Formats: sequence, C-alpha cells, structure tokens
Amino acid sequence: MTLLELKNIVLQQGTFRLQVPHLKLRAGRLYALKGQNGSGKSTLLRLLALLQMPQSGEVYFAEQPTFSAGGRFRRLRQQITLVEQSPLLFAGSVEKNLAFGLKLRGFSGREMAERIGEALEIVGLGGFQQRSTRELSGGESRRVALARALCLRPQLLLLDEPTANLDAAQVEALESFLTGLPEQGMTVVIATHDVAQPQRIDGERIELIDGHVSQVRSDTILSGCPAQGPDEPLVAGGAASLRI
Amino acid sequence: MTLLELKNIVLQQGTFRLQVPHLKLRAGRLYALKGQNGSGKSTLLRLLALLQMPQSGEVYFAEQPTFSAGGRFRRLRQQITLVEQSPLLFAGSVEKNLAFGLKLRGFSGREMAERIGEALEIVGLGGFQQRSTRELSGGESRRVALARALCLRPQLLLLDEPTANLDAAQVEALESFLTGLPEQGMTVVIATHDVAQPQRIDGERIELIDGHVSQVRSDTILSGCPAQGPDEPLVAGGAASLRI
Amino acid sequence: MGYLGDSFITAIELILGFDREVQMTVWTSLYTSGCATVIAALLGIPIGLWLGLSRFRGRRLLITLLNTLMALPTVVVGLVLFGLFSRQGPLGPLGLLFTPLAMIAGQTVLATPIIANLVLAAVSGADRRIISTALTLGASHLQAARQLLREIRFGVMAAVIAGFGRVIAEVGVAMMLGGNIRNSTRTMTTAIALETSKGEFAFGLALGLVLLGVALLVNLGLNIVQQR
Amino acid sequence: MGYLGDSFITAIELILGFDREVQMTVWTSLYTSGCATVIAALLGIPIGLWLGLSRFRGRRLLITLLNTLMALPTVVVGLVLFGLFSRQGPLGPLGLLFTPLAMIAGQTVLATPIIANLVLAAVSGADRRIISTALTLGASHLQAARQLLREIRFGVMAAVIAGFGRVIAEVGVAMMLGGNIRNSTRTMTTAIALETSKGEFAFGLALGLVLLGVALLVNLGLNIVQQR
Amino acid sequence: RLRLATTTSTENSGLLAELLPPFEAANDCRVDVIAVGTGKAIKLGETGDVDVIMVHARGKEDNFVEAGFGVDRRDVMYNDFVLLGPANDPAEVKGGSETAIALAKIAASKSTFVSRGDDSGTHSREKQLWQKADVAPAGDWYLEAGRGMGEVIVMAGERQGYTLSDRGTYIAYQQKTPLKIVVEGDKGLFNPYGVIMVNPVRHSHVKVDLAKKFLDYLTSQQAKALITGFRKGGQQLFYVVD
Ligand SMILES: Nc1ncnc2c1ncn2[C@@H]1O[C@H](COP(=O)(O)OP(=O)(O)OP(=O)(O)O)[C@@H](O)[C@H]1O
Ligand SMILES: Nc1ncnc2c1ncn2[C@@H]1O[C@H](COP(=O)(O)OP(=O)(O)OP(=O)(O)O)[C@@H](O)[C@H]1O
Ligand SMILES: [Mg+2]
Ligand SMILES: [Mg+2]
Repeated sequence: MTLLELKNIVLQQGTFRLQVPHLKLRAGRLYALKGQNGSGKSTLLRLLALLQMPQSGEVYFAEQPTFSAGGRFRRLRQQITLVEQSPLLFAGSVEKNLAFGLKLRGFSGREMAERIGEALEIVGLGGFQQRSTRELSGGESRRVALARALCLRPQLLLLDEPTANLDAAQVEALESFLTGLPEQGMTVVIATHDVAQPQRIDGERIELIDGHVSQVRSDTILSGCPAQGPDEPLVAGGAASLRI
Repeated sequence: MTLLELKNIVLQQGTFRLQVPHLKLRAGRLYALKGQNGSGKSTLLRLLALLQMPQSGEVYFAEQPTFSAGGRFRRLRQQITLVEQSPLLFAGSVEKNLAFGLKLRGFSGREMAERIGEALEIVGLGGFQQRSTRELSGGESRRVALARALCLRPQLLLLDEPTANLDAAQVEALESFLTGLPEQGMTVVIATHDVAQPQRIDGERIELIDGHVSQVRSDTILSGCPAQGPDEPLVAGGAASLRI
Repeated sequence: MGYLGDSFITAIELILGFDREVQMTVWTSLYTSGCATVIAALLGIPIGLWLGLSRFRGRRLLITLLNTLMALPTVVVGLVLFGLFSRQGPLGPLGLLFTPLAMIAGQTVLATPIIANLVLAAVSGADRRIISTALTLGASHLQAARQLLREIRFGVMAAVIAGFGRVIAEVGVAMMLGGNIRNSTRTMTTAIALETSKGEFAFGLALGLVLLGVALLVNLGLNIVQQR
Repeated sequence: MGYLGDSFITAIELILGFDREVQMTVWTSLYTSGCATVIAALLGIPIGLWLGLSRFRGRRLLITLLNTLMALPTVVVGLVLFGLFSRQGPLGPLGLLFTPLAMIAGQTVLATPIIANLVLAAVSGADRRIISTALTLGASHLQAARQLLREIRFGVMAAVIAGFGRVIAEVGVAMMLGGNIRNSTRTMTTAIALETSKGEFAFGLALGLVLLGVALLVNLGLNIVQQR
Repeated sequence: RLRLATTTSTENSGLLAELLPPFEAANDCRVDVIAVGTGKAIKLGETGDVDVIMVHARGKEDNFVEAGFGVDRRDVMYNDFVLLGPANDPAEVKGGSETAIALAKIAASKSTFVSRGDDSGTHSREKQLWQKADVAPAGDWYLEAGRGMGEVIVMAGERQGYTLSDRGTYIAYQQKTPLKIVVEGDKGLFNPYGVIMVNPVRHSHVKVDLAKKFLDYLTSQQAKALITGFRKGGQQLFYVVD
C-alpha cells in the first residue's frame, strides 16, 4: 500500500530548490535518505512531515491529497512524527516531554506511564523520567527526542540523523529496534551520513543530489528478497544514480 | 612541553561526578576523547575550555595554575577555543560569526577577510561569507562553527563531536586537515563516537568511563612511532582501561 | 524634608490600624487593576502571539503602531472613554461613568498594548523550533501556541506584571472615569493625588507606601504561582 | 460627544499651524522623556543583564522587588523627589525643583525598573549558549554580555520602548517636579491635564493626538535604526 | 524670575495671562506660575519653593501668616460662588437667595450633591455653608469627589446633581454642562483672594524686592483696571476690593 506519495514537488527556499518529480513511500518499509550536506534531506523530511509547504506539487497521504485539502492537516500530522536534526526538548522533565504527544492523543495516565517507560527503555534511558531536560548530555537529549517520537507509534516515522550523537552501543540497539518497526506496519525514513547504515538497517535508498530526489531500488530487492517484489517502477523522474 | 595539566579534579554536576586524578595534554599533539553517552566528554571539554569550574583540583596552563589565579582567565581563553557539541551561531551572516573572535584579537579588516576566507575553504564553505546563519543546513552550521574556531588558530582546539553531522567527503577533508595541525604546534582534542576516527586521525586516546578519566597510550606509540617516545608514564591515576 | 520620615510612620499606622476607608481604597485599587490586567492579558497575549508568529505585509507597521500605543497617556484614554460613557455618549444609557466598570475599561485599554508588545518580544526571542516540534508531535496550531507560551512563561509573566504595574500605578483613568468618589471609586492612586493636592504630603506618601506593599504582596503571590 | 471629532480637526490644525507654544511643549516632552529613557536604559540594561546572568542567594527576592517597582505610582516618585529637591530638602540648594532636570530625574526613576525587568526577562529567555560561545571565542565577560545584548536586541528594544512610552505618557512626575510652568516645564501631558481641567476637552484630546503622533515618529525612527 | 503658586481658578480662567505681562515687561522678569490646589499652594509656600502665593481660603491664609511662613498678606480681589443644579431642579431651590436654605432642601430631598471633598477653598466654603444650614451631609446622595472644580461640575452634570462652584469655572464650563445657576448673589458666597509673600526670614532665597514689587503691582490701579476689565463669556469674573 502506498502511504505517502509526492508528485511534481518544487520547494524553493532561499537560493535552494528542492525538486521531487515523484516519490513513493510504501507502508511498512524502511527508507534510508542519503545526500551531502545541504542537499536537502532535512527540507525533504520537513515536507514529508507537512511542516513546510511546497511552491507547487502535491503530497498524497494514503492516496488523499493533503496540501490542497486544507484543514485536515492536524489529524494527518498525528500519524506522522519527525525527529529533527537538532531536536528541541521542552523545558521540564523528560516525562513531560514524552507525555506531550500522548496527552494530545487522549491517553490515560496509566497508558501514558507505560508507553513512556517502554520508549525510554528502547533508547536506553530507563528511569530517566524525572530528569530535567536542561541537565542531559548531547546523546541523552537526542535519545529523549527519539523516545518522544517512538512512544507515539506513528504510521510514518521520520528521523533526521538519529544516530549522529549516539555511542556505538546505542547505535546498534537503536538500529536493531528500527529494523523491527516495518513488521509492525510502520514506515520509517532515516536521513543519515553513516555510509554503512543503510545496509545495516536494510533500508531502501532515497538519494538527494543538490535538491534532486531519486529513489533507488534497495539492495535487498537487487539481492532478490521476495517480500519486496518490484510491483512497479521505483525509480521515478530525474537521473537515478545508484550509490551505496 | 606540557600545555595543559589537570590534577585531582572533582567536578560535581547534579548527580554526575567528573573525576580526573591526573591528565596531561602536551603541546603539538592530537587527542581523541572517547566514552559513552553521558560519560562526561562534553563536561571535560568545558572544563578544559575554562568554562566550568571544578569543585576541587586545579588546571595548569603552560604550567601556571588557572582557577586559583583569578583574573587572567580571559587571556588564557583566547588561546583555547571550544566548538561545542551543538554549536550556537550568532544571528547574522556567516562572516560576522567568524569575525567575532578575530575582532576581539584586534585583527585588521584585511587580515580578517583573509583568515575568514581560508577557514571557510577548509570546511568546504568557500563563498558562504554573506549567507545568513538562519538559513543553513545542519552540516553547514556545524562547519561554520568549526571555521569560526579554526580561523582563531588557538593553541588548544577542543572539538566536541565535530564530524557528527558531516557527510563522508567533509569528514575526510576535515580529518586530514586536523591531522596537520599538531605539526604547526597546535594541540587538538576531539570528542567522538566514531569508533574508527581515533585511528584515522592517529590520535592519543583519552577515555571516559562514568566520569573517570583515563589516559591511554596511543596506538602509534604502541606501534613504535619514534616521534612520540614515552618520555614519562602517560597513564595517571584511576584504572587504565585499554580499548580502541 | 520631615514628611519622608513621617510618612513611614503614618504608613505603618495605616496598615496596623486597619482603617476602614484605607481598606476600601486598597480593595478598589486591587479589584479594578486586577480585573483590567486579566482582561488585558486575555486580549494582549493572543495579539502578541499572533503578531509574533504570523508573517504578512504591513506587520512591521502594525508592530510600530502597537509600540506607539504604549505611549498612550492616561488622560487621553480617560477623555475618549469619557466621551463614550458620558450621558450624551453612545454608551451613556448604560450609566457606566463613575463606576468601577468604567475604570476597568480604561485600564484595560492601557494595559493591553503593553502586554501584547512584551509577549510579542518574548515570542520573537523564542526558539523557532518550539512550534514545529509541537506540530510534529501532533499538536494543532493552537496547542502549539499554548506550548510556546509555556516555554516563554518568564517573558509572559514579565509582560503581565508590567501591565499590572502600569494600571495599579496609574491615576488619570481612575480619576476621569472613576471620579475619585469616596467609598466607591476612590483608589490608592486617586487618594494619593487628592492628599497631595491638599498639601498632605506625608499622608499621600504613606498611602503610596501602602500601595507598594500591596503590589509587593501580589508579586510575591505570582512568584509562588510561577514556581509551582 | 462632539469633542471626539472636534479634537481631530484641532490636532491637525495644531500640527499644521506650527503653533510656537505647542512646539515648545512637544520639545519639552521629547527632551525630558528622551533624556530620562537614555539614562534609564544605561542603568536598567546592566541591572537586567546582571540579574539575568548571575546566580546568588536572594536573587529571586530582588527580582520580585524590582517587579514591584514597576508599580511605582508617579505621584509617589514625585513626592519623594519633591522632598529631596525642595528648598528644605537635602538637595534644595541646587534649586532643581520646577526645572526640566527634576522631571528627568523623576522619569528616570520610573523607567529604570521597567527597562531592567524587561531586559531581565529577555536575558532569561535567551539561549544560554550565547555567553559560553562568546567566552570560548575569547571574549571577556563584558564583551560576552554585549554580544548577548546584540542577540536579544528585539527584547531590549521592546524594553526601552516600553520605558519611553511610560515616561512620555506620564503626568504625575512632570506635574509635581516640573510644575507645568508655561514655556519652561510644560509637557504634552501636563498641558493635556491643564486643558482638561479647564474643560477644554477637544483641545486636550488634540494635544493627546499630537503626543501619539510624536511617539509614532520616535518609534518609526527606532524601527529604522533597528533594521539597519 | 519670580515663582508664584496659585489656585487653578486664577490660572485656568485666563486672568493671569492678562495680568502678568505688564508686570513682566516693567520689571524685566518672568513670573513662573505653578497652578495647584489651595492646600498645595500653601504647602509650597511653607517649604519655600515659591516666592509668592495667591489663594482663596482666608482661615488658612491667616494660619500661614501667623505661623510665620508668610508676610505682608494683601487682599487682591474677590469673585463669588454660585450654587449649580440640574435644569429640572428636583430639590426646588431655584431662585432662592439663601444658600443655606437651599442646601437644607437638597439634603431633605436627598438630591445628589457633588462635593469637591478636597479641602480646597471652595470645599472649605461649602462646609461652612452646610454648617450654617445645620446639616451634616452624608449618605448615598452626597458624593465626595475629591477632584478639581471643572471635573466636579462635569460630574454633577453627569449625575444630575447640585454642586457649589466659583463663577469663573462655571462660565468656562457653561457650554459643556447641563447645569444652571440655582442660587447666586448670597453674601455668604463671596470669595476673596489674598496674596502673600513667603517669609524671607525663613527662606533667604526668596526674591524679596521682586516679590514686594509684585504685591504692589497687584494692588495698584493698573492691575485693578485689568482685573475689573477681565471678561469671559461676556461676564466679569473678578471684582477688586475698594
Ligand atoms: N547542566 C547539567 N546539570 C546536571 N547534570 C548534567 C548537566 N549537563 C550534563 N549533565 C549530566 O552529566 C553527565 C555528563 O554529561 P556530558 O554532557 O559531559 O556527557 P557526554 O560524555 O558529553 O555525553 P554525550 O556523548 O551524550 O555527549 C550526564 O550524565 C548528564 O546527564
Ligand atoms: N531557512 C532556510 N532558508 C533558506 N535556505 C535554507 C534554509 N534552511 C536551509 N537552507 C538551505 O537549503 C539547503 C538544504 O538544506 P537542508 O537542511 O535540507 O540540507 P540537508 O541535506 O539536511 O543538509 P545536512 O546534511 O547538512 O543536514 C541548504 O543549501 C541550506 O543552505
Ligand atoms: Mg539536515
Ligand atoms: Mg557530549
């Protein structure tokens, strides 16, 4: 099933122009977004999170247009969560940060506490509930931001360089957790500069070169994994550049 | 020559305690600072940058005590520059950011322009002088912060995960630049989570485990590099844990 | 001058003596300024948020106008509202003139631009990621704005306190719209003005000290609320 | 009330007529408020910075006191300074009473806590890394504080504008310490109060509109300076 | 430079603007007028912050001189008070000539009366008149406003009540208030203005010569002519003492 589809997107931002003739994200897949500094990864992720509007083109969520059908944004946004490249934590306790999104979704106190505890365990911060966000190390902050997104269990999880400040053990733990998400039906997009990461997480590649998106068949397809058979051409628009 | 020496440092910060029985940084060397998230790398670097005061112990700069000899801080700080883990750029142009430290040191307009241009070239941002810092990508921001420190050519350069958001090409370029600095007499300390980085930059290891510092002979010494003969015991205080 | 010392003693006497009339004046002051500040906050905070978060043509001009409104003299507000509330004015039939309600209206006009401006300043200084973070966590724009307010609460509190200080200390509106009627619309400030015009400087100053004491209590109270 | 409309016409006549006396009053208002705002900024900005950046016992109490000083009524300031400047007061021999200098002193007292408080709020809301970044780049603590001010200039500007608005609109201090002497210490606000007490409502309101016009010009000017 | 503290009525009526320029021209000086309430004007004299005061509150003036704050008190002129009331005259006092009787009727009918309530000269006179009427005014109908004359007239107009005013202020407000004169011409309504020099023995900086000249001027024929000739709304406001 197609979860998100971008068509003929042009997003101008200063002198930078993001162009996405066509991009398709399917439900229950894991995507690795690659590209040099300034190639537009974060911009694309903000677009996918419906935070930034394109000058032209349309984004379809579950085959419904989004930007042109104003007003339904918020409900859509509750199914898409982005962890930004330098995430901001709200002032206060770690618990409050994680509770923010859960409260908006109407969870009860017990459910919240449960989900918060689980999410913190995943990022290796069990017991950090009462810590103030002002007194965390760089890696701990990033992990709190990750947990804050994970506990919402969105349909589409967008991660902008999630492992940039994590230590080796945490990277490994997170990667193994993330690779399990597609099975649960979640779609994950990870922007990364770690050249080996896409392979480790077995992700389909999306490559950005100077604002031009090209979607590349994943290595797993090339190596013939039956679960992800090529039911339609994946490469769409622009010159497809195959890199690892 | 010993550039910086720490003795019997105890720095309490919330529930976290940084302990440095003894640490010696010699002029013209490159150090790699390793440790898990929350082990105290950033805290140690802030201490080395004379930004944070320990509860007890003393830091000697060029064999002179610093904290107990109040007032001379500023002159010392002009010889130590830290690029923080999530660096802050001042509002305004990239050029203004780089000019800030140069102006304080009384450089003329021409010298400034020259140094700014050079530093930006090093981080691959030639021509970015007039760009507003509010309109940079994550990696570009970090590189501006690096350039802002590099253009000051301090005696001691402290880098907190400098390559965390850089693309592969930039990492390589920066590493090769940094390895050249010791020859020019500069001392560099790099905190990193990249397990292969210490080896690539040929740095002596400093390892942090739960706030305990241990200084480890560099691999180059173990592999018998003559330029860095062991003129004195490098491991000081605490249990030395040899890891790569 | 002798009266500076005298007034201290008088102030203490006034407070300890629980003078009925002084209590009444304190209450009128607190009541009108309190209501006005609350209404002004309910108006000014959304205005400040809106101006701080939206981008449109003419926004800078609007901000400059709002800045200018901070220089609104109390007498001008008094005159304009007097014109509205007077028997011959459009709102005359309501009979609001020389009642606490008229004073509240005037003080609200004074405090709203102050609160709006200072909230705007706080919003402008806030991290831009607060809103987008709240949005990606599933908040509506309104909920995101509320979270922003929570993050900049120190600035918002300062704005409200500044607005409160302005109205509890002001005398022009209270005088013109309230009328300084004994046991009805006499506030601390109009009482001070009256005593001063009588030449009772020590008594006037004593009332001033009582007023500052009351303001201190309010601020201590807000402080405790804020630290909760 | 007819005077609302009348006053518009009168205001325009006053401005276009270049009435000497009105010009004089405008100038006195601008001069005293301008000087007072500048002095208050020179005092209040460092106080706000210091309170915002340092941590010591009793700091919160000091901040609460400073908050309270925003509720300082103009009449109280007027009375206290009157006591100092009066012939029998300690500063009596200087003969400052009923001169513009006395008004500037009083207005400075009014504006300083406002500016200090709002700068403090801006500092508290600022990114903590600004100071440490400046320090690691070799700045002294003073230079770092200056850089911080530059980063929060929107908030500082709002503070100064709020202070200016407060003093150009205030009438108590100008009245008590200046004395509303024609061609000498008569300001826009004391003139408005005078005209109002004469029953010349339209003329008073017209002067009020002129005052707002002047404040608008000042704010437009500051706006241009700020955007440079 | 001479500093004169005076009541708002003299300044606001515009009299001083006619009276002062000839003196200023003749003596090459400036008279700074500080227009405040009577109580405050006297206080300014006590503290020595002005050289001359001109007020209307005979009792207080005498105390001021007796206490040694001022010297050389002289009568300058007088004006008169009028009792104002709404056109429908609910207390039915219109046309009376005895103010005290009118006040008693107002109290009896509990018609709104707005008092200055500020210890001003007018307020002192009002209290005397109440005393004469043998009424201790109190209750909902008796509003103690604590404000200036003009404001009180406006307020009484808004509330459709009675009030005591000096004629000058009433004339200035005639166009703006629905109030009419209900009682005037009563002897008890005369209001003399006195001018007093601040005692130079207590305050050495007082400009004795100039102040003396000013007092002489105010009681001179030239000034008397100006005072008598001063008209507002076609009416004479001040009368000189002969
Ligand atoms: N301001 C603070 N107050 C109290 N505790 C703090 C503060 N800042 C950091 N800490 C704690 O101190 C410890 C060391 O933090 P530090 O930032 O030095 O770690 P780090 O080694 O740099 O970690 P990372 O790899 O995540 O950047 C952490 O446990 C952290 O929670
Ligand atoms: N607010 C903005 N206004 C104008 N240009 C911007 C803005 N933000 C980013 N840019 C520019 O847009 C381009 C893409 O930025 P983006 O942050 O998407 O890059 P990125 O691929 O995420 O890079 P990085 O790897 O450094 O994070 C860059 O050239 C950047 O300079
Ligand atoms: Mg990015
Ligand atoms: Mg760190």
